Amino acid sequence: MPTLTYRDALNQALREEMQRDPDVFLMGEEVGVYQGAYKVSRGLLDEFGPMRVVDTPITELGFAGVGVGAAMVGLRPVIEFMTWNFALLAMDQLVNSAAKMRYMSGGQVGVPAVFRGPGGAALQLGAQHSQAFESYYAHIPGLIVVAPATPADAKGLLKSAIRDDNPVVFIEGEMLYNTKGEVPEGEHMIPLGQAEIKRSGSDVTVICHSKTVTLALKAAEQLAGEGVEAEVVDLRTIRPMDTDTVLESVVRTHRCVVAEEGWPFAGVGAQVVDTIQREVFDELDAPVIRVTGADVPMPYNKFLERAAKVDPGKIVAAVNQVLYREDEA
Amino acid sequence: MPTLTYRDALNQALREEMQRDPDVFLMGEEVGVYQGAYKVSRGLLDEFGPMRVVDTPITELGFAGVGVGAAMVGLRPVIEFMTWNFALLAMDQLVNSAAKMRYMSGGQVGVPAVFRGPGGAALQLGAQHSQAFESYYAHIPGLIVVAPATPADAKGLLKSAIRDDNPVVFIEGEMLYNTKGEVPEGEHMIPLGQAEIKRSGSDVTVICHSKTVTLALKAAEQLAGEGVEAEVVDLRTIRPMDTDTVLESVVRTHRCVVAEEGWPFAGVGAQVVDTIQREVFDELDAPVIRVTGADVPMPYNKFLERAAKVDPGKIVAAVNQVLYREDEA
Amino acid sequence: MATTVPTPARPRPRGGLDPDRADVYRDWLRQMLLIRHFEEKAGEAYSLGKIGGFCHLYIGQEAVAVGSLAALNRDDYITCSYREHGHALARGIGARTVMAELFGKAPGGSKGKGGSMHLFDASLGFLGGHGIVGAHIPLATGMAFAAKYRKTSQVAVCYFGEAAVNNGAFHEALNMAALWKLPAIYICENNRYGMGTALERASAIYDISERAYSYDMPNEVVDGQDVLIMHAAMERAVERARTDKVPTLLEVRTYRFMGHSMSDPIHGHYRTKEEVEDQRKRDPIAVWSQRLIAEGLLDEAGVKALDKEVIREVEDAYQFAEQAPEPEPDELYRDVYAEEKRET
Amino acid sequence: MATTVPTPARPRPRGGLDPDRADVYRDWLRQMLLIRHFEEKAGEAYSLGKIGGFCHLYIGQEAVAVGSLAALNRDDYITCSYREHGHALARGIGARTVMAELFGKAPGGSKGKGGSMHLFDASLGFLGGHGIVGAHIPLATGMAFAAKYRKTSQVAVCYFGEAAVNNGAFHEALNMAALWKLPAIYICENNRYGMGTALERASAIYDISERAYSYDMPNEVVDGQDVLIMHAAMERAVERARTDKVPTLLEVRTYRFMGHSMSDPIHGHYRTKEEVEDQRKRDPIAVWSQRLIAEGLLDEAGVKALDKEVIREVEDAYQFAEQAPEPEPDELYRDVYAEEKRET
Ligand SMILES: Cc1ncc(C[n+]2csc(CCOP(=O)(O)OP(=O)(O)O)c2C)c(N)n1
Ligand SMILES: Cc1ncc(C[n+]2csc(CCOP(=O)(O)OP(=O)(O)O)c2C)c(N)n1
Ligand SMILES: [Mg+2]
Ligand SMILES: [Mg+2]
Repeated sequence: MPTLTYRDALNQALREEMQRDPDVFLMGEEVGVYQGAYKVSRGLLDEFGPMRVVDTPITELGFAGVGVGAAMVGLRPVIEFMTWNFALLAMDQLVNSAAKMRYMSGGQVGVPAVFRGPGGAALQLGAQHSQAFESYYAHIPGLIVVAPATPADAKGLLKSAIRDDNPVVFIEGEMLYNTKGEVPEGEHMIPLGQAEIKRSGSDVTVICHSKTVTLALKAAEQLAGEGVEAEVVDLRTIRPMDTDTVLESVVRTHRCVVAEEGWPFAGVGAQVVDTIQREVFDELDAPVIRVTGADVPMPYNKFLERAAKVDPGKIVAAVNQVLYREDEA
Repeated sequence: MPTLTYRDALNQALREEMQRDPDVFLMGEEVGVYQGAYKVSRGLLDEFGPMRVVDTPITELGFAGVGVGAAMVGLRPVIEFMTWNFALLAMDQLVNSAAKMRYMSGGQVGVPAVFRGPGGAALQLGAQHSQAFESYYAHIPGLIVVAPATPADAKGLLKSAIRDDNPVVFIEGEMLYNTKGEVPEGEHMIPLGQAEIKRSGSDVTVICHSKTVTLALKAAEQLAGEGVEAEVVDLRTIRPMDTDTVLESVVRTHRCVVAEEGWPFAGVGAQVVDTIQREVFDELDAPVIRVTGADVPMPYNKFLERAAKVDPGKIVAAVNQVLYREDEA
Repeated sequence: MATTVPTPARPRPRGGLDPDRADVYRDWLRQMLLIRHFEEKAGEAYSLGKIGGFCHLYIGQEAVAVGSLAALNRDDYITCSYREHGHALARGIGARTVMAELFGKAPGGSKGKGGSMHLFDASLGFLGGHGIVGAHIPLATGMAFAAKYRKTSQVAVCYFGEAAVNNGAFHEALNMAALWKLPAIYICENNRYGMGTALERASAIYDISERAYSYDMPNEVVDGQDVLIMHAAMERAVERARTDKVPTLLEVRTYRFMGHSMSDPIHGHYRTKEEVEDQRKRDPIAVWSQRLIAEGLLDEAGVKALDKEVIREVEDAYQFAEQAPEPEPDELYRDVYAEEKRET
Repeated sequence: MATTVPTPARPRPRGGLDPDRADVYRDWLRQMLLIRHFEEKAGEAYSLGKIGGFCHLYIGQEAVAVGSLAALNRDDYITCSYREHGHALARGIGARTVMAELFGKAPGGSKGKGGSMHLFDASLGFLGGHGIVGAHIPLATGMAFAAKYRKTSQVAVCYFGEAAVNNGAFHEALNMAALWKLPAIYICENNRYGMGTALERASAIYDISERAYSYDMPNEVVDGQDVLIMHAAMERAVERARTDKVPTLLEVRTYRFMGHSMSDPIHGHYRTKEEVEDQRKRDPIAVWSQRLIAEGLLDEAGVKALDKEVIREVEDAYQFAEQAPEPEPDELYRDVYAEEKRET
């Protein structure tokens, strides 16, 4: 199987879907001539031309709305936000137009659009450019929210997202674009709504998504060295959440840690905790502990930024806590 | 003590603060000539004139930014959103400008502004006009989020919000404007960050805010008739959350229900549950159960809408569940 | 022996009216009357609590929807604000279907889940009914983009009020439409007020149409109280869109005879009784029926007949909506997501 | 016996330069040189990994910040985009403070927590450094509103790029400023590109200044490569704001000599090497130093001396930033909320 970067896996998914379906087009800032701010769309303008790879003015609200409108009449837009930080400007179009159109029209008009771009903090981009908004979109009935952690998942999930008839919020890991992994060629589809156990273990469950999967796997390695077998569950799709996979794992391990890049208050992890304690309360041998980004705007200074971010050490510490191994932490 | 409507209590708080501090002004759509879409600002234009009661074009992003800019140089704007549904258009200004300015400037520039307006569903306003976004703002470090349930709290909390040096998101209950209650005259201040036990009881804790407080109190009445004493905790301020009051109550009752008008996924209640199970896990005799709005866009039809909304019956059912009284439910 | 008695001179038709189109002209009047009576009935039903939520009547602006929509083809796309009952009827959605939606009943266009502000009929390209001011303008730009993308001759028409013109969505959407040469027609129904705010208290310029120069976009100021003038301007805009592939901004001067919504008085803090009465003198229905009579294309009796006809139609719609069933309880959870996937 | 030798004709000063202001003119050159060397050093430090994140250099646009800021008072308000190092220096923030912020060090203007895109100095009315395109334009409108509210003679100045002009925030903010007659000056630094997108691929009109007519706002097109022209235009705008209380939109034609940010090549997919070299012929520093020399207000040696001076200043700033301490770890949780309440 060929090894690709997460970036190229996304590029491949876009290319394949655009080749397959003439209704699929890509629109956003710098996706064409510039080849993509993060080069995810490299080469697509040359292959598909300016009508299907469309550079836009800096108008997140406007071009998100253009995507919704085009989808309402049957096209399959893939709308790129240069980063999800800027998509706050388009929030109204995603929440009030895309998510509600089918319902408000009594099922007559759907919005088969994908809204994609990088989320999460990169390196020293400061407060306005280092945010993770998964929980905002996952809060909304009518939206599907996906956040792949590996190149293979990135390709398989993006292809599924493009073929899905619902508006899909597809959040890529800004720090994952250069990560490499094996990616099946051609028709590689991963159904939306399915979590995956990225590493199995019997002592504790670590639930995560996107970049925190990488961190959780590192933490699991270290813990294995200490004789603790952590099961790493990658949500992959945040909404609808694959609660079966999550709960089955927790029922096996009886202990759980939930990690995410974003802020703690009402984050995705809070919903995971709510679900677990409600559904399998009696199976828990310890409270579920969350690991999140620090509850502050992201600082620019690299040491402060490091301290604000989730890292394997913080996940290990949380695991030790749910295992009551504080001593060793 | 005079009895006022929630609407007039807010009007009184605005008037008193504008009389007290010449830097305080009110800006928004229809706040002046029209006397406020919900008449909260009735009479203020006449008393304070058009420079301090400012009608704006329909530009939520723009006038929210105007408020932030004015606050950056020391004025104390009160920015009214006709409803919080429309504030999605201003999300970027609240999240990226208001909440982060102090931090990004290393403490040099604060944003002492209040953003206020009605939230939650009213009656048959449909999907785009019936939403509760508390969790969105409470997710953001740098913001304070307040949601009063009674006329007295509305006045006391708005006065505190206006005097606070941080950006405050002040969410009024659209269905509460006509509710009446005793309101202390003059200098009646309620500190931000303090929950209040609106009814005490020993069998179960019901945590709620804004309109759900009214519903919880009704539910508590009914339960009392069945011999169940429910303690009703009104968060009042969502962020920072008064976890002490919440936890102390749960430690007394060992059972808890959390109610909110909004959608379930990553709502305010999810954060409350996360906090409770983490901090007082061993005190819980049952999982915490949440009561939320149905996980759908709000339908227009009145019967469907009723079914989608939280009501006392749903809270009673949840209480029965945490008390393992399903039989009786 | 025959005496020649001079026959009274038949009034000479003023320019513009083509006798061969008499049926079309009469149908415009019928549509305007239908909207007028429908809205009056809706207001009545609202007062009786049969219609809930917000209800924004179109009374006074009928000529805009009727005159402009008459210039479109069946496969064109239409998006409106929440003040869209008139557009829905003029586009040909049945009065029963619209009234049932206002009542929130199952046979309503949106199964009673959308309501007054969210009328849809995909089969007629009638794509809402949107409640967030300005938010549907980019949607229309997207539909025009789709027409260009598919190389069809469709046009996308967007109706919005003059207050929406100050919103960022308007600016972003029109710039893209002009930049990309999309077949879009933006119809600003300038009824002088956005709720209680007069145009000049919200916009730095009085002539909305001039906003088009920021996008080098063709534009016109149109008298929205004369259905014939409205129709002619729309035909020019449609021609530009279909043939020259350029968008147009039409500023249509009209007036809202009723309050902003049913919960707003007709005149109050923001406008006087006198102003409203003065404006009512140019009632689009009177303007047009008098014109048709003056041109001899219709007589008083004919007008009365049309009036009767539509009153019956509205009565029928009302009864239908009254008796129509409520949606099934399980509709609450339907239509949130697509039921089955599109074939791939 | 004396012979009269004709002295070589001293070049007659072209209009515009006032010999009495020679010191001011020389200082403008010094400021432009300071910005140029500062930015070159910043680029160097970035390549060495001493500066992180995004770093947007101002090289090529120096005359805009220097010429315009020279027309302001100390109590005026200034907001910028993320490309604001030059404005910060021209406003008088010390090179040490700015460089330390770029390094993320404790003595940086924002304690190292803001970085290159978020420079602030409240004491100079320098209110950021904002990273969301267009978002700071309403902030400036708000500051102008505050000046009017307090009846001061302050003006609020906002710098943004030509790509921001298509954003809804620009439209909403300028309409309000014109509607309310606020003392605001909107300076669009038209450097031809927004990242890799040429002006004409993002805006339906080429002349940004014409957008002002949508708001009936005074406007000018200004040559941003000539500091004297920039300054004169700004003085007119400031006069309008302070005296007539009306806002102005200045479209300043300039050019970005470097890539969009340090991670973007100088020329690439979106512009050619030739174009950049051609534009570099109108380097604002060369234009101004040659002018001063031609006018006899400075000589080559004088220019060299200024150059040396600022190189020393930049070196010193670099050393300072290098040696400056990192912020204390507990700074992570400081400045999220106000520490103590304002007296009431
Ligand atoms: C973004 C947004 N802000 C505020 C509102 C509340 N609102 C509904 S209609 C309206 C006035 C709109 O006036 P105009 O655009 O002129 O249309 P008209 O009602 O006159 O047809 C306002 C402020 C809204 N629906 N959306
Ligand atoms: C709302 C938003 N969208 C996208 C971006 C990413 N971005 C940063 S700078 C830039 C180009 C801006 O160009 P211009 O306004 O001309 O300013 P210049 O960089 O030329 O000074 C873009 C697209 C952003 N920061 N904010
Ligand atoms: Mg209007
Ligand atoms: Mg530029």
